[in-house]
Amino acid sequence: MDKHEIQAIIESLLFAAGDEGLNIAQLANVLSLSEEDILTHMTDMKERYLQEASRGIHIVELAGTFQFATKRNLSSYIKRLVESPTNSTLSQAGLETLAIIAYRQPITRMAIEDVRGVKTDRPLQTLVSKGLIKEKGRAEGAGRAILYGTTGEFLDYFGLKDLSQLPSLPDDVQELEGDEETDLFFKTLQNSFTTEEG
Amino acid sequence: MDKHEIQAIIESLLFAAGDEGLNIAQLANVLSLSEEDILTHMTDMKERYLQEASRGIHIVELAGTFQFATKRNLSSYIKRLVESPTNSTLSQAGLETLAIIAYRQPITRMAIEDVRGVKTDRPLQTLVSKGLIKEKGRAEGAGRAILYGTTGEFLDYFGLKDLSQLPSLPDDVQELEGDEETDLFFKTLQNSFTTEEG
Amino acid sequence: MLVNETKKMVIHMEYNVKVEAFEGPLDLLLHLIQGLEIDIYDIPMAEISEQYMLYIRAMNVLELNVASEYLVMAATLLAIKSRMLLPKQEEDWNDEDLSLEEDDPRDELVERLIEYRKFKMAASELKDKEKDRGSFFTKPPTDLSEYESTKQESIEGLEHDLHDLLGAFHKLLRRKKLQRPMSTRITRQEISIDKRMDEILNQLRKKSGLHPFHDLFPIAEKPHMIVSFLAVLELMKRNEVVVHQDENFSEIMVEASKGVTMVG
Repeated sequence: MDKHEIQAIIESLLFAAGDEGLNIAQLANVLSLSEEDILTHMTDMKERYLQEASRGIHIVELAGTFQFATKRNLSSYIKRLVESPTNSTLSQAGLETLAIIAYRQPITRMAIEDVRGVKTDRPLQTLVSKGLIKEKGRAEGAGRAILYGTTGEFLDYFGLKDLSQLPSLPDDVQELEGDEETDLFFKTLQNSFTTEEG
Repeated sequence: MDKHEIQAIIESLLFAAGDEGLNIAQLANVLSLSEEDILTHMTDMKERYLQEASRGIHIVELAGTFQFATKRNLSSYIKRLVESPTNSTLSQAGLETLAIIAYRQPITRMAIEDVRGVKTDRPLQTLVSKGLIKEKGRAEGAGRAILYGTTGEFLDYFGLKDLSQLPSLPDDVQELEGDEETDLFFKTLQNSFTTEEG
Repeated sequence: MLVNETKKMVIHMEYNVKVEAFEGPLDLLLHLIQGLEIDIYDIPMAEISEQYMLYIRAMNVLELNVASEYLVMAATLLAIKSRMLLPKQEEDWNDEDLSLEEDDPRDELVERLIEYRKFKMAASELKDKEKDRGSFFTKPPTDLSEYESTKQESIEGLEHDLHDLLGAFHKLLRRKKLQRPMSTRITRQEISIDKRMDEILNQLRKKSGLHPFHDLFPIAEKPHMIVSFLAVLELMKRNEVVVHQDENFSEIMVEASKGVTMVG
């Protein structure tokens, strides 16, 4: 692999990782390169992204992970995008969060983030302030995390009589999720018996 | 704004929008440029990303929007970091039903069943719940049967920009690719009955 | 005969799965036509009917549920076959045209087969596209809520329908997630029954007396609940906890057994 190829791979990996970012070890692992090599490439790439005038994103390093972010000086355009009249919609993040809550309520922020794979504080805040979701109680246990659920406004907004009118999800979604849990259950069960007998 | 600056802004906007994508109108609006100008830049950028060896991402058109996506030839690297996707591929019945809807929309269940020669309730249900098709109105007449059509999710699912990108419907006789196993089955079957009767 | 029958059954069972792989009578007919290398525009009805009936018989032998569509088609095939055997109508004075012109009883069937075959091919092209779509990855939208002006506090002006909601959910499910050391995943996988047993015992001993059963399930995630449940069962078996219930459906109460030493 030449330098260009390696950096193209790194770019695609960082891109796909999104807000989660990747650390040196993960990159080294996927590329089968040493961490030193990766670090050299990262330094080179960081510099290159900063220098190139036609690039709107650059590499930032946060808590040991590298990720792409939009360049700070372009933030006024992002703001325009968010506020543009063509965008009189919830952000995709908001819509996703709302969908998860609608189908899986009551649900904690952590559980939502587990499904989405990204932080969800802000979309939650937005949805609460728009009155589409609200606190429906607290999860049991130490953290006593907030449980979110949809509101009456939510039903009005989507023209639903009640939650049972939500379109049904495909069977395999439920099956898959079920399987994972059942698998874990049986694994745990099996282990517990093995331990006992051993 | 010079060309580099504009393209940097577009890059940052597309990056931020992620798989939600942005259409020409949205980009033109945010940048206060004409749609023609945006189109010129997009063509230029698409080409540039493809050509540059050190780029791991490129611009794709999905469901009427521009989005960044990783380059196809790098997928093996990304798959090393990716969890197995949650949903399975569509069944043959689902694909056939979807093909009929895609090319003949809006279309009723009855009309689909006429083409397939079998009941199609279940595939339809699955496709609706997967968000690939939806009700597009009602047929005139007594039954007021539901008319089905494809969705934006359908385009995204198959990597299409719009419906015009569907491969043209094969209009005539080509040999369907043979299926050796089934052939073997019939030969065996035939022999077994011949033997029996002889 | 019996031996034959048994042998036949064995052969059939092996192909059982394949028998059910046809998408319907049209699919089956297309297969037969191709297998017999027949011209689709000039189908020998006797031959195709025979083959088709063979298939239906096989399904019966296998005691598979023959869908009614297959039987309807069988009847159609036989009807066409017999119509072709009928002596020619007398008013048709030109004998040579008969089998060629629009009176051919096979026309409608051929039309249906050709129409169905188009979509069968289209379906296989879609399948290729489905596969190709799996070879490139997009990213989730960046969370842009920080750019939203805070005064936007109503749902006025928003335009979504249920389909957007469902669409968002599907997009999410389809999104390939990178494996990452997400804290929740790790803690979830690391719960062992032994550890949970220790935790529960400590919890019960901290405050003597009865504890509500549901207090032992602090984390509302299934895996954690399952492990907790198994831990309680194990502790019961070892007589390290005692469980009380006053009556059916009343709250189950748990307490640590007295005079048992800490588990190592």
